[in-house]
Amino acid sequence: MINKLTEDALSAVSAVQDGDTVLIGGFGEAGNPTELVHALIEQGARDLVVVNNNAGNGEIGLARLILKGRVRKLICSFPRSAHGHVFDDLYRAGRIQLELVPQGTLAERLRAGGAGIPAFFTPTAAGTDLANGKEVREFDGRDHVLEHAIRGDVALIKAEVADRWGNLIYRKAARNFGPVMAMAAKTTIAQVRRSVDLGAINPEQIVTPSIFVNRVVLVPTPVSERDHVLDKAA
Amino acid sequence: MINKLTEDALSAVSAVQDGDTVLIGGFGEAGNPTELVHALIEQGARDLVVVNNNAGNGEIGLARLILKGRVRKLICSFPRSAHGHVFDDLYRAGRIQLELVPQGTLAERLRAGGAGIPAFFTPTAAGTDLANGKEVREFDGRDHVLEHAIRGDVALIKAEVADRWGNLIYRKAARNFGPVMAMAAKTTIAQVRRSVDLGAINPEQIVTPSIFVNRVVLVPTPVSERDHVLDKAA
Amino acid sequence: MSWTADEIAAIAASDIPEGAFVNLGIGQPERVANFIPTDREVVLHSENGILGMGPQPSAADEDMELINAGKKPVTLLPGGAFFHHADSFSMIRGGHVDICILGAFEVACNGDLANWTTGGDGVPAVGGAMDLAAGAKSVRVITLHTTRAGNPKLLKTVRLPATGRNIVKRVYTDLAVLEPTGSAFRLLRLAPGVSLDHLASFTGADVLTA
Amino acid sequence: MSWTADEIAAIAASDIPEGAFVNLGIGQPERVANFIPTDREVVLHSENGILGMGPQPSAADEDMELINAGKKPVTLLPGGAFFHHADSFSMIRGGHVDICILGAFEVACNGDLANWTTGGDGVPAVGGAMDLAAGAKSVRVITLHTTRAGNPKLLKTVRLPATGRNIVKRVYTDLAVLEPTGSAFRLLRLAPGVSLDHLASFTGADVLTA
Repeated sequence: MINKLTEDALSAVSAVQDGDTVLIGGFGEAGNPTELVHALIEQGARDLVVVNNNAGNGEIGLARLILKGRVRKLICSFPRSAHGHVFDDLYRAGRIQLELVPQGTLAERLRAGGAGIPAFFTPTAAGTDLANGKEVREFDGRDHVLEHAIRGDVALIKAEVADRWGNLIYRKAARNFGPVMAMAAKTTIAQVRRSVDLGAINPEQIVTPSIFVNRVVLVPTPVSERDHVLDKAA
Repeated sequence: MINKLTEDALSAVSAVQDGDTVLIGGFGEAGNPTELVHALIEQGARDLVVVNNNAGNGEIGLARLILKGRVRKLICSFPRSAHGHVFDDLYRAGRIQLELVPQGTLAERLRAGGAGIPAFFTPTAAGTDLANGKEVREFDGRDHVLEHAIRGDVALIKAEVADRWGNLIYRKAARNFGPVMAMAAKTTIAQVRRSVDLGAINPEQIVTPSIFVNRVVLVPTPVSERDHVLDKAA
Repeated sequence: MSWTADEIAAIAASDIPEGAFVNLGIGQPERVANFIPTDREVVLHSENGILGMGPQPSAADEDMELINAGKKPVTLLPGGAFFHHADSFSMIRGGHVDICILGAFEVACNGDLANWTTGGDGVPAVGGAMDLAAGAKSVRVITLHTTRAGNPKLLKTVRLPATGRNIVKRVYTDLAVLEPTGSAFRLLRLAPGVSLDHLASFTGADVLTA
Repeated sequence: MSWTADEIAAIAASDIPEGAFVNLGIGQPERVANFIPTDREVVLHSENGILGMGPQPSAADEDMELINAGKKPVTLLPGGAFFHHADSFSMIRGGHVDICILGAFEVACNGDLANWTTGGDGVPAVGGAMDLAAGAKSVRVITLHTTRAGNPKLLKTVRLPATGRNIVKRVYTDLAVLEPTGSAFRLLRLAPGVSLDHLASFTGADVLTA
């Protein structure tokens, strides 16, 4: 019987290797798999390349992973936040690399990675510094930049509900990068608030089908980043 | 007030021009917008380029459009069916052009058209006759073919339920090409079995958001192609 | 002597037609949402996967899984939808968003926009700005006419790294509404009490009045 | 003297591990679905947007909006999902489908497959065959060992237009189970009552027995 459900986050991330590329879901704090990232910190892998839209908040989740010196390089679109000193400090000290990618190009490169498309042309960033060194070609009289797929060794994402096959649905704007990261990784691990019986999710409504998910970790009451960060600030 | 709903299929397709590229949804008979295609026949546009996975069944819908001599060129993956003599006859007589495209490449070219991606590399068809004349490039030691986006002037698709903004949900495997064709056309017209009040479709469950839909035509009891074709054959 | 932030937002809002799909950038452009004429239905898009975004909720209804591009809590209107990031940017890059209204560090009369980095030693961040610049059918800018130091932000050519080239269709400032023409800015509307001379002296490119 | 169609299907099915995501081609490969060992959960993918495809329904329950790649009515198992065509072929092209089992006109010992056109003057049709050939992690073939005319279908090189190059991992025929090695076919299993000489004489490339 297929059963991808577990309550053991540490075992779920046990296979992450030093040097792996880890895709971490979330936009702001919506969709951040904070408990899985904390398990990864405990697990100990280092020299990681991390893909995330941002660079973490406070000293929790991704920010904590960075603070612990585990991240060699961050691929992201917006490494600034109201509560984001950790990445800033390391970046200014030259102790972490940054590959800055326009947000839509980041999403599309991940989707391409999951869809078996090694490279594609996009109008985004043509004529800007973020196209420096990249192949440019004209289509319909307009410059386009060749961008390459991103694939992860592991994806850590957060969804709302799963069944034992690993079908996922999300909640509101916490969906964001989850579905494309689930596609783009060799091993996808999702944390969810609850699990339901097989067949209980409407098959018309499944957002990430089971084929893209390897393990599901139940985290019924995930930490609120905002509350955590505001508590620290208080 | 935004209101894309109408019961008048003929008015909905009134702007189609001679020479237009028309994307027509469906796989087999699931998702075929038969009533919209019949309205297009009545409307009279000719010299059309049609994109569909197949080439029509019997003498209904797309098959009838082809039979009436309105289609200059068909872009499709599988122009054969158990009841598909119309295209066969014209093709053998040299009276219709065919661009044969692998099914996944067809779907991806349409999605690219809708997503602002003018071209992408794919491993599909590398080393085969369907890559003849196309740019080939190696990624990760493997040949890939450069494929170009398809955009339509008009898309005719079939969905199950719509609201007045044009949000769509589909039914089972009738979803198929509807969502990518809706993205890829300048004007997207959907026929649906029923309409509901704005807000009645669960926002987590909307498959084609309103931004991709221009007009919605209510067809509560669409014809069954199978019944129609079997009736004719009987 | 010039328009207030609310007045600029109201003018920009009045240019948005019924049924338009609109993306509002972080900061000053967000204010436009408050001034959409009540007799028009406009659908707001948020890059993080929302169509049909509604106004801020009361503090009690805040939900950190229903936030806008600026990570602030918002609401969803009836008819709204959620979708993932690749779909969201397909809407932007694919030319489905009718209008986006962005902030600016600099705008040039050839339509170039600079709004993603001041080029200093800070941490660079681009977010969705370049995708919106490349993909929205009509890119519009809301900005103060000058920097805090009083220097023009409307220029012949941008000096900061560009976000996009030849893309700005209209600029709303506290002094005027203008249109980049290629070699100059064409004046569409002047704030009350602002003279043409004043406008010209604080604009870093020629201003045409016809 | 050789395996029946059901016996071949059962052998191919026995090679599918628990939890695999499997796409079955039109025709003979469809039969594999009937022989998945009952103690294994296998998830069937259909290119037209279905995961978790179940068996044929009774005539009364047929639904022409729930059909397989061959356009025949099927059912959906609990845990199944519907999705659109681009997502469906992302699963295929992106390497997420563990196994696909296809029919063949010709298979070469270098792993080339020809199954989309006989190259005559008929209407060509490719469907999803090239995507599956390029994308599935393990491409397997079920075919009769020879054509109706008695000519070998397992060859040194394919003579018909190829569907994919160097992709076939295993071939199930009525005579044997074989593995393309590059320069020959390696015999994995021989049907009862079939001699090695018989197999070799109806195979258009060398057959290795170790």
